[in-house]
Amino acid sequence: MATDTRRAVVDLLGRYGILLAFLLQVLIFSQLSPYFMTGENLLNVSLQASINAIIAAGMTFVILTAGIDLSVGSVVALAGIVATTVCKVDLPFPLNIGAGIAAGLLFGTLSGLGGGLFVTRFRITPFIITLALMTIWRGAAFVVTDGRPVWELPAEFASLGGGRLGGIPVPTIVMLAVYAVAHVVLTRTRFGRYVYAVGGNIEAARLAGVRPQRILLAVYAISGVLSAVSGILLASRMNSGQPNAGGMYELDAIAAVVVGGTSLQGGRGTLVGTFIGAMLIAVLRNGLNLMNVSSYLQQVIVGLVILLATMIDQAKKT
Amino acid sequence: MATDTRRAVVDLLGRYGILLAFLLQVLIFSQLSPYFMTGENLLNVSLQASINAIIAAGMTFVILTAGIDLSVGSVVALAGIVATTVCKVDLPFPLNIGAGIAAGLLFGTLSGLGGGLFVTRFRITPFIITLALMTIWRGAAFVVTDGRPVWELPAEFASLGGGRLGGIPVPTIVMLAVYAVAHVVLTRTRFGRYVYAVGGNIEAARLAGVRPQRILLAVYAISGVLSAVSGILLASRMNSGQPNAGGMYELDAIAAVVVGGTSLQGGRGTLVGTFIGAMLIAVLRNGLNLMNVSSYLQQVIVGLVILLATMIDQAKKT
Amino acid sequence: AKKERAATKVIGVSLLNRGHIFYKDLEEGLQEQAKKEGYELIVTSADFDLGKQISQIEDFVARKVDAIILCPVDSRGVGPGVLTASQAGIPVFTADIAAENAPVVCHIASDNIAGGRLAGEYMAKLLNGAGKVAIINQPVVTSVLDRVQGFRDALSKFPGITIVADVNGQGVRDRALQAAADVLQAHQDLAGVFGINDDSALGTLDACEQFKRDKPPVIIGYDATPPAADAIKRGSALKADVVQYPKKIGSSTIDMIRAHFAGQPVPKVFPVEVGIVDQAKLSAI
Amino acid sequence: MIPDPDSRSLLEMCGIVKEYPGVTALRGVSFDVRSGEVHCLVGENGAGKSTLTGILAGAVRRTAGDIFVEGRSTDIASPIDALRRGIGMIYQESRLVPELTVAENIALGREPRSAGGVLIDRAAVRRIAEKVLSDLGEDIPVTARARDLDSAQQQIVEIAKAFARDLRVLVLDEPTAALTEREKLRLFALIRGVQAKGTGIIYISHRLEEIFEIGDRVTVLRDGEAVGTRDVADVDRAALIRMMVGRDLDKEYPKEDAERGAPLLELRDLSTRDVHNVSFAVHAGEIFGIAGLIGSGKVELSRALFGEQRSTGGALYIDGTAAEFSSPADAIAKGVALLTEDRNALGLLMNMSVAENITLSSLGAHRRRGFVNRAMEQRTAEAYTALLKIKTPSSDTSVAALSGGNRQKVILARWLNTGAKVLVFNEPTAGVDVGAKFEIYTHIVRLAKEGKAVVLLSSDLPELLGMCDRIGVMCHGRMTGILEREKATQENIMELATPDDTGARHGN
Ligand SMILES: Nc1ncnc2c1ncn2[C@@H]1O[C@H](COP(=O)(O)OP(=O)(O)OP(=O)(O)O)[C@@H](O)[C@H]1O
Ligand SMILES: Nc1ncnc2c1ncn2[C@@H]1O[C@H](COP(=O)(O)OP(=O)(O)OP(=O)(O)O)[C@@H](O)[C@H]1O
Ligand SMILES: [Mg+2]
Ligand SMILES: [Mg+2]
Repeated sequence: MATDTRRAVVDLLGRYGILLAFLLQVLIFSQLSPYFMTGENLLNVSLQASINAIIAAGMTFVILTAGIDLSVGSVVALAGIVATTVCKVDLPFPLNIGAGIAAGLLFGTLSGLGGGLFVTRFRITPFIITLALMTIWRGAAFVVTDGRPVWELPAEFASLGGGRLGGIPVPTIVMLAVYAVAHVVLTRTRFGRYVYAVGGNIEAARLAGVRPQRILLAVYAISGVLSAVSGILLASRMNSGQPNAGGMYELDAIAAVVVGGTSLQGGRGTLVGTFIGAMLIAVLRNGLNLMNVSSYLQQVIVGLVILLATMIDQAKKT
Repeated sequence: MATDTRRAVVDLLGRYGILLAFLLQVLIFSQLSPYFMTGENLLNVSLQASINAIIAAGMTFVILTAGIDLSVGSVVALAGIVATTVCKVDLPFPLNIGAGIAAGLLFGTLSGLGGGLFVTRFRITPFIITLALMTIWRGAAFVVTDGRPVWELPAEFASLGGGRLGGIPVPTIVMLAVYAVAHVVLTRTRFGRYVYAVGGNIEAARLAGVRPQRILLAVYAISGVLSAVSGILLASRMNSGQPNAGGMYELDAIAAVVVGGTSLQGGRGTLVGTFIGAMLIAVLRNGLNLMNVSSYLQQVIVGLVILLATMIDQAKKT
Repeated sequence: AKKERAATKVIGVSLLNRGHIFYKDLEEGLQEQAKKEGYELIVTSADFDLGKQISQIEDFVARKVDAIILCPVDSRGVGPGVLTASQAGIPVFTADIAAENAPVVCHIASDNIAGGRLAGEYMAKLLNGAGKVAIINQPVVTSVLDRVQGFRDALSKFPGITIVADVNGQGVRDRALQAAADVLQAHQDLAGVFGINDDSALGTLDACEQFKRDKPPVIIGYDATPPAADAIKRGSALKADVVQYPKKIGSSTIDMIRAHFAGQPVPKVFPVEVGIVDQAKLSAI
Repeated sequence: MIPDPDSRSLLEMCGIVKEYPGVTALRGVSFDVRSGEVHCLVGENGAGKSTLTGILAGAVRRTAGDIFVEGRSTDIASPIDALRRGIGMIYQESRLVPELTVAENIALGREPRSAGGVLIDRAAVRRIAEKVLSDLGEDIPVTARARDLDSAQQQIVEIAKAFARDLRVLVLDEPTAALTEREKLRLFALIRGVQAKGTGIIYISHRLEEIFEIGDRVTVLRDGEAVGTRDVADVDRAALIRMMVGRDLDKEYPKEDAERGAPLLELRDLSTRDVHNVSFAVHAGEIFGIAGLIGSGKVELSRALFGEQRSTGGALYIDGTAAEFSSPADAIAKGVALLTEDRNALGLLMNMSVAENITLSSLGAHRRRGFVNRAMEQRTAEAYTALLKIKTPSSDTSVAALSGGNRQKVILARWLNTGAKVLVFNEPTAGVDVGAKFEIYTHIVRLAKEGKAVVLLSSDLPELLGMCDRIGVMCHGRMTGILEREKATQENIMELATPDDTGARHGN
């Protein structure tokens, strides 16, 4: 009986470990801070989570193939710069904004495809090619802007990231849409299945008739384009293209993916997990800010919580 | 005949690819800058390289087991703070310095063992536990120093990192000693062989009688203690314990390891490769600084060179 | 909690970063003065990340603080954040770095361009108007860009002085040390170095002392933190430091807020003096 | 080259050459398959069988040679090319995606899609998998993850994966290496089924009796060359062996009686999660066989002997003292060796050389003054490559470059070199050719004569009958009987191994 109960708890933890950790955290913060559970703050949290969550969705695809994408933060910055620069061209609204968005997304896609090409054609470890891209794009962001932000944008640009639809912040809506589509793609289409197959055993997948090259190219492109989406939303929220935006975003995104239960060895994981992982991190930062915890101590606490959440999630595997 | 020559070149590139890339780089810089090939500058480069190279030696052990250690930069900072703080206690020279060094090394070892424990006992992915440690130790470095450097150290402390023996900077000597010992350990001892075995196939290694838990604990401890060595040398060079020292050092160390031909999948790689990788990065930074290349452009170039070096090194596998 | 809130004014602070002594001191000035006034401070750090800073502002708005103090990561980009806050009826004050085109109640700062100019003029004096000079820079921070601009402006009046190197020390001592060591190799006859903050200047000093020169370059730093002041006093190659009064900036900011709460008029800009200190001045204290 | 005018050829390979750095695996092999025939391919380990068929399946790129499908020259550059032309292969080494389910693995690469044509029809995926598995008579749950299956079950899923496709040419590379008689018979039934539909089948096996059961023609490869093709009806076993190894093999099992000593391994009512109340003793000088169907608990029992399954009751005695192993290292230190059944996942270190793989479990003995002595290591490795006739360019060669059977010999060498007194061999001759099998048997007999206790687990009944002094039979995790050598026959082993009607099939 006692072992039965224990087993049930472990089972529950296993299946929903990260969800429980998340709910526990929400509970704690709602007790500790009267501001936490207000509707406005929850929208605020969803808005703050959106940037990292969108990147983490793309990162999930990459990590499922046993890869990694360290370039996301620099792509965020440069996509923002590209989008803001292009939308300043002399075109009537909404063409200018549209052109800016298209250019930003194009950059993200190309960056992803470029990285993917090096992984597939030249067999460069994803870690290294994306590390190189991270450095290169960051340098490029400073070179093209000479270190100064791009600003004096068309007024409408700010409404992308700062606006609301039916009371919900636009980035939150974009995030939900991204997750809905990505989840269906990953769980219900051939492409999604092949992502898992390539990550689980690339040689087995190849022998079964999957083209690993295409799958790998695609996941890096997805990561690139979603980073660009985040970059554009962020630039819009900042009403400027910032060359130093997105620093260390890769770590937050990877943390969300891994805390969400996706294996860095590839082949195993879900977008639902990543979503909860991203939310967990955002809630934590928000809660600590609301409670006026010193930023030094915040770092320590964030580290501990990531660790704890992963340990709870780990319960399922033992 | 032509194919024979081509084959020979490819073969050479394969075996010594990274070495060739390194020599090529040295050649280029010695042409471009008259200061590069001076004895004093070469000592300077070796001194600059030493901090990263020592960390990268430990990182090599970890990566050979298919792990990763993101905490190295924060360990550098905190080990420096611990060492500087302890050596200010009221003890006669050389006891004070000795106590400081011992305390710094002890911290590094404990940090490594702690990380290793989470990897082995709780099966936390190395990426996550060392990411958490990176955040936690960095936060702790600021909390314990209240964000201010530890200074007003005993005069002798500075000679650890700033001193010379027979004209050779002390950190350079320490680096060479670390590589000599680590190379023998890795290639000539049972422990070294087991490191490769665990990284190649942990389950097969275990069934063959290796105790993977011990090996994993040991490699993280090695990484921790070598990061602490770097941290102490760096603190000595700065004559102070800086809470913000060591930022992003993990990326430089991992780059040195991977550029040096070690696989992030584990089981394959050498310390000689890592050494050349670390030198390549140090020479690059030094050369670009000598030539007064703008820091923005430097980032772009460093990214490209890391990529190129890895591609040359990759030639052997095709 | 509600009752407590009615009694105490809560002020949200978003610092540029927390790794530098300058902001430690600024925060100390804020804290000391706030304690006197009985205000509660919520101090966060944006770590040079504008996205993060805007999130922090949003958290403050969600929490309905009574006022916000910003050290903007970017003068222009912070605009939407300031607007959000002031639309929610929360007054925004900026310290150290200004926000452009944004409804800020009052900006309290020392003038970084002027500080850079002071450093340049002092350098010219030390070098007697001739020699090679290097800058240990951190060209991703607005206030640093201003210092360097002021420094270059001042030196442009001295044709005998050339700026031969401008490298990135990332504003931290370990990276500055490495960058400076390289510059010293490239320019054996380097006469002067401007470190954009004290970590940069002290890192340069470390490099000079480890690669001993008969005639090391003179170094000028910025901020006059205790370790830098100490190095100046003991007659090292670090000769002078631009001194800001970050604590003063902090306490003045609280003063302006108190005045604003009390319904008194406050100026758009409240300047805090800067100066330059050398061995003579420091020994005099 | 011009294709053979024989119009019955479904597929024809002409002058196939494959060069690996330092090794020529194939030196101009020609080979053909006719519609509806089973063409067997035999040869010693490393003869080039897997390489030849791998080229056909697009898994390996050839160096030279031509392939004709129905008389038309065809370039097969990738597995997709091959599959598009209806050529599929069951690989010698497991090729499943560990994280995907059985059904997902079976459907991989050709997932049926529902109406819209975008989403995978998950119900159809399950249906297909269930159908082909029931044709095979297996009740592996289709929702189980591949990594949770044992290697025999994985082999079955591999087979199911191939039969779920509509193929014109099907290659089976040692499909029965881990299968027992029963599964083999079901497999043969399936083969006959597709054969009747006109599929051409290439069948590779080291179990020569199978050639005579299922084959129509047989081609012998030796050192990368085809030494001849015969109608199976025209050759006998001895002739086939002569063609393969170039000499006669007088007998198959070099069994000799050894002096029986004290019990070195004893189980008294040992129970674990998967094994229940097993008792037996193996004495010094004895070879004790263990038979059982897939899922009978055979593999789990071998794990329990190595401390890999926590005991829940009873006791294990090694050399008279009760033993509770904390880890494989501990078991090895106490004189027990375990050869695992899955050489790739659980045995070899693919990143290491032949020599390093051999000495891994006995490194302690290869040290001088605390350091690993490479010369000593080299000597050990060379001794074993000679002893077991391991075909490798050198002992520094990476094991990843070795053929399946030669990999098996490397791992065997590792355990022979530990000096263990109790040796548990799980399918020691899986994928090993007849000549080398004889060598391995000779060593097993030698071990017994040296006073060691040998436990031999095998799915190959003739091997057990030929080599063992006694045979314990497992069924549903219990040992249902122990047969003395004289009493052991294929029939009474099968009877003990097959659950009777009252025994629940799913019992555990
Ligand atoms: N172990 C591996 N690590 C990384 N990438 C691999 C690995 N194995 C295969 N790949 C990638 O998968 C590719 C092989 O896949 P495949 O040839 O089926 O793709 P394809 O779509 O047919 O490509 P092609 O354009 O050549 O026809 C390799 O070129 C490589 O990029
Ligand atoms: N990747 C590789 N690199 C180098 N040599 C290889 C490689 N794969 C196979 N070989 C060599 O090619 C030869 C033929 O190997 P192959 O696997 O075709 O043999 P096989 O007849 O299937 O043997 P087995 O019966 O043991 O499976 C062997 O000498 C083997 O060592
Ligand atoms: Mg084979
Ligand atoms: Mg292809």
